Amino acid sequence: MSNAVEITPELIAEHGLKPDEYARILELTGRVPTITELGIYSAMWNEHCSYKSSKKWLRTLPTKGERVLVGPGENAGVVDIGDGDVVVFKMESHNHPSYISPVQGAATGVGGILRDVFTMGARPIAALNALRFGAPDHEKTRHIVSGVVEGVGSYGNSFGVPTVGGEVNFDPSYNGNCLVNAFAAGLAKADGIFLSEAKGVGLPIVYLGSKTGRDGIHGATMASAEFDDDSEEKRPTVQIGDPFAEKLLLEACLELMKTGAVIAIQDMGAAGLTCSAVEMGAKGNLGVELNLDMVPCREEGMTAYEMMLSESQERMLMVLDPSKQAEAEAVFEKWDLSFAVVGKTTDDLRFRVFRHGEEMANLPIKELGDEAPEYDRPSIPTPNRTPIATHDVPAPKDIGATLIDMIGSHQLSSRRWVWEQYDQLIQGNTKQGPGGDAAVVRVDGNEKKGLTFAVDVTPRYCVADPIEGGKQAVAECWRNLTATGSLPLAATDNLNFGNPEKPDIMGQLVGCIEGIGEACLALDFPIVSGNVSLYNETNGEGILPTPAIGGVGLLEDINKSMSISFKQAGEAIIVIGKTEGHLGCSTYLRDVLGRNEGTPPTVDLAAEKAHGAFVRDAIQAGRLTATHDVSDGGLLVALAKMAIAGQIGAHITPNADVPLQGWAFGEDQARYIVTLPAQAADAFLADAKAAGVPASQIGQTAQGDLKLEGSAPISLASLTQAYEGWFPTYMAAPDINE
Amino acid sequence: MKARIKVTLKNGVLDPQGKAIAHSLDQLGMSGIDDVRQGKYFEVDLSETDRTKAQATLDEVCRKLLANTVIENYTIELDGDA
Amino acid sequence: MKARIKVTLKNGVLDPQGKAIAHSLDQLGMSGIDDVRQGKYFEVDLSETDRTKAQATLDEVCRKLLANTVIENYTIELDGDA
Amino acid sequence: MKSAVIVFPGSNRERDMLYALEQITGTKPQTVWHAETSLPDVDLIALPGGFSYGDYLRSGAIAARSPIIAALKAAADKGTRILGVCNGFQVLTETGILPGALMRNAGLKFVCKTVRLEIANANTDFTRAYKQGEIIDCPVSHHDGNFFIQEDGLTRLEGEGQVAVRYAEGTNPNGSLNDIAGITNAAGNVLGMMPHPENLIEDLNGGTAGRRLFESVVEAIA
Ligand SMILES: Nc1ncnc2c1ncn2[C@@H]1O[C@H](COP(=O)(O)OP(=O)(O)O)[C@@H](O)[C@H]1O
Ligand SMILES: [Mg+2]
Repeated sequence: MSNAVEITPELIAEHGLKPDEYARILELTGRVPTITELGIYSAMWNEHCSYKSSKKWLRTLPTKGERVLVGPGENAGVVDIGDGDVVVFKMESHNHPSYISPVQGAATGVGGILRDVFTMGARPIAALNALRFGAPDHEKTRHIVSGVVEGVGSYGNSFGVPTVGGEVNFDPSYNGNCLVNAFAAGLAKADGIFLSEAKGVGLPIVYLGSKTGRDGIHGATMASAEFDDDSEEKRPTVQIGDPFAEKLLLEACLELMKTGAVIAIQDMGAAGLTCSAVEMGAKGNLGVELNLDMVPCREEGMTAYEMMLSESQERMLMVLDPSKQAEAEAVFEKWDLSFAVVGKTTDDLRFRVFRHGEEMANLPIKELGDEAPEYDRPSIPTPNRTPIATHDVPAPKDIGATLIDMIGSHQLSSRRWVWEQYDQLIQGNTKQGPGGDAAVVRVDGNEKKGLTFAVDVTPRYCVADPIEGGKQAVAECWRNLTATGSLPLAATDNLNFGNPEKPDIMGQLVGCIEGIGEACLALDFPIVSGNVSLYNETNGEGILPTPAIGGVGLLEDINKSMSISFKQAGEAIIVIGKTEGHLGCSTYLRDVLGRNEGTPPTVDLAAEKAHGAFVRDAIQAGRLTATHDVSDGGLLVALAKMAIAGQIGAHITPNADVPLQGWAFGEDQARYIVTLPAQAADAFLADAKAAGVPASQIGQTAQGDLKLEGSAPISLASLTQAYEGWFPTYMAAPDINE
Repeated sequence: MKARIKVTLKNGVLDPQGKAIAHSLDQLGMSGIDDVRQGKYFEVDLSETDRTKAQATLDEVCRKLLANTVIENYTIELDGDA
Repeated sequence: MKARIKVTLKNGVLDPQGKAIAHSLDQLGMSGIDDVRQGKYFEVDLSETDRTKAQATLDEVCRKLLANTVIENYTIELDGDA
Repeated sequence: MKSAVIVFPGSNRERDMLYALEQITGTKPQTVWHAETSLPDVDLIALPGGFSYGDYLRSGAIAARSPIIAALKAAADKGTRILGVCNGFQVLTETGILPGALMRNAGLKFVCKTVRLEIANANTDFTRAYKQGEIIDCPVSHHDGNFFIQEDGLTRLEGEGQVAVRYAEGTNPNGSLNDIAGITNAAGNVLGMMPHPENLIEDLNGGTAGRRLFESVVEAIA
């Protein structure tokens, strides 16, 4: 394909460019763009790279804090954890590719986020994954679950990072559009952070990693006959991950960074070479000139267009100090990676691309990159719903049977089937992997210090009330980190929504961001990185708004971290926070009674903060033996999970002031269940009172079953069987491709 | 009846395994090998004796279980085929 | 020159993949398939043009790397073979 | 005790192994890159877990053709203690230093969990700090741990006491023949095992039973 292709309106549309955007292109270019240029614009100005629909709102998020060294805008956020160490983390989606090809889509999603982290100079130490699938009985769901989990596992396991937590949810709104949000965190030295901003004119731009093929080049453009006279076979647009190559790339990059040769570095993610080169130049206020003849290619006859848009994985671009080039080459060779000098920085603020001596593109770099278009899309706030009173929701006939049904359901059952396919232990620092409120990982090389990680969001709340839902996502994540005893430091977000061109969807986005911002501010939990994924729709139906929040906490003494399991019989069980029995939008209402109604619980951020601080202090003072936050399913579900985890039962007296269904399954926020030695209970309750934190003892742990005063005992064995049983039973059927 | 099925990656799809193998052969000093692509191979025993029916069954098996048709092609060879 | 290599498990060697496929077929109610054995398939490009030499090279490639001869057999087919 | 850890491209538990060896022996192990052709004079050579060469072709197969392997074979013949864990075990079978093969897990899935391990032979240089028949909890984390060997080989392994560790009843995670989790060579100086003792050495790991495997070697060479 030569550069002489005629630019037609169809072609422009196929590149996802709107007429007004094309008008702007004509103005910026000063002429009709070449096909290569059109491809470059489409890549840079699409939602994924430019954040054109969300930028305005993202700017409202709190991103600063005492410990924040690098906030949003780089490959990942950087947060100070003391002793000269920093934690580097981010979350990113790979939704669409994972639906098309679950194994490869999920794998390359994990590969991409790991690359974001080590591009900054950090060694990845933990991975998490937030997964949303369609209804379990939808014909494609099982195949997608099976493939996504395999993909997530295969990449992280081979690369050598422990996968220590995540979420799995099912909802029909994801039937045609699963969500795969991958989180990764790494460890670096505060003085060893690398950024993407190019510095210095005339310096070599070096390509490192796997060779470039025709992977992932836009489906729409590839299908177009003008571009593809090779008619034998429609080329798949799926990228294949090569975790082995990525592991080599990691080691090579970290070794190279130590030599002092790296001036700027940027991984090639979405829109590969285009995006990485433009970002490096634009951020550094420099021009970039690329000679594509030097790019290591896997396939023959690749055109400039294809090379600029290829999404081949496991590749990096860097600006190197020319005086250290020989040293750098020795590292590349040791790790057997392809490398080449493919261009240089210039002072003309132009992005120029050459192929076979011909100039294929010559564009203004700032307008492509950090000055890309931005929209203020119309939005309609989500209408208020009618609240539901607790006593208007029927009580279960048999509370024990209902609990067993709930805990054995697709929503609340154990995800062991998933995480047993993930290496949770590698690197030897995992104190608590999946199965608790947050993962607990020791800071490598440090005797006591630990980091905690969690990802959370409750989409059914977000759809009912985006602002409260946004707040709740942050609060739950913060609470999960707190429940292990850690101090939440900062967060990353992954905003998954439908089509932003629809005002109601835009209203969800705006509302959720508002709630997230408010909660982050109130809880001192700044957003330091993130990712937006829009147009998650099938047949015109958007997914539930799903703004996933990933959080990181710090434990000064990892030996004091808490887990959720009951530790021994005879201990006091205390609930922190008020139980009012809020059942609107609850799991009980939706999944047991089949009613998708009501308003979500309100999030009282001051109460969250106070209750969290009280629990954290108690943990750090060594007063508690177990802690668990109360979320989906309410108090009784949380108690059951603590009992199952410890294989110890309890005697509980429900609070008679609240209808039983509300007491058991209400989802009031800002609550924790804690256990402690019985003789310490009174002093603890007195301290809570003094601190203005609602706390009440609801019973004690006991050998045997889970007993609620006034109901038949609920068998611990049955609970365990139901809880562990759902996933393996569901996945036992064969995995069919189509 | 016996059948042999080959599943191969489509053109242009990255083959990390083939790449690693070719590289290893190079390191072992076995020159003259320019490229290796790895696929899967299946030997199937069928009780079906009707060739047309056997072919249809195998086709379904390939699409459902043996090949990921987004990235792979497959070919079926029944006993007696060339 | 091009060559195709098949690597198959020896008789009596356990084949977890084949077994799992057969089990899935059973669950899917796809009757008529009695047994599945999974092997590997390679497509190799050689710069060698002499068939005898190519055969010898490939034989070495198989013995040294592509097949674990403790548990696997291999067959080589050069372009132009039946 | 002096030790060395061989690192292949794609090894990923070498840092775990280096850490465990240093913690337990008090001496920093040497790291040996796969492209080298000689091994230092040490008491124990460890092959770590991971995905050497991405586990492409067959787990351990490409690593087993590395330049360092000739020296490894010579060390094995000479009686140097060699420990291969997980991918290290796979490399040892691929080199022929240990018999058998590690096939895909029977469930076809990667499996990471704690299993119960029975010390099937407490008379080896790697297990002497355990009691015969003792059962410990130990993590596994692998995709290809399904040990297979032809019948005569199996008879020999069992007859000669070469099965060092076994998955305790009901916990075989991968379909291994006779629940085999780890075997030694006939001379007893080489152990290959799928479970990860190097991830079971301090309280943070939820147990310390893995230490004794390394302590056994320290004792054996003393
Ligand atoms: N995809 C996954 N990968 C790893 N761990 C997971 C995954 N999904 C769930 N988990 C783990 O299972 C446990 C229960 O998850 P969840 O019910 O969402 O916890 P919570 O309600 O406390 O946030 C958590 O420890 C979580 O980290
Ligand atoms: Mg959660």
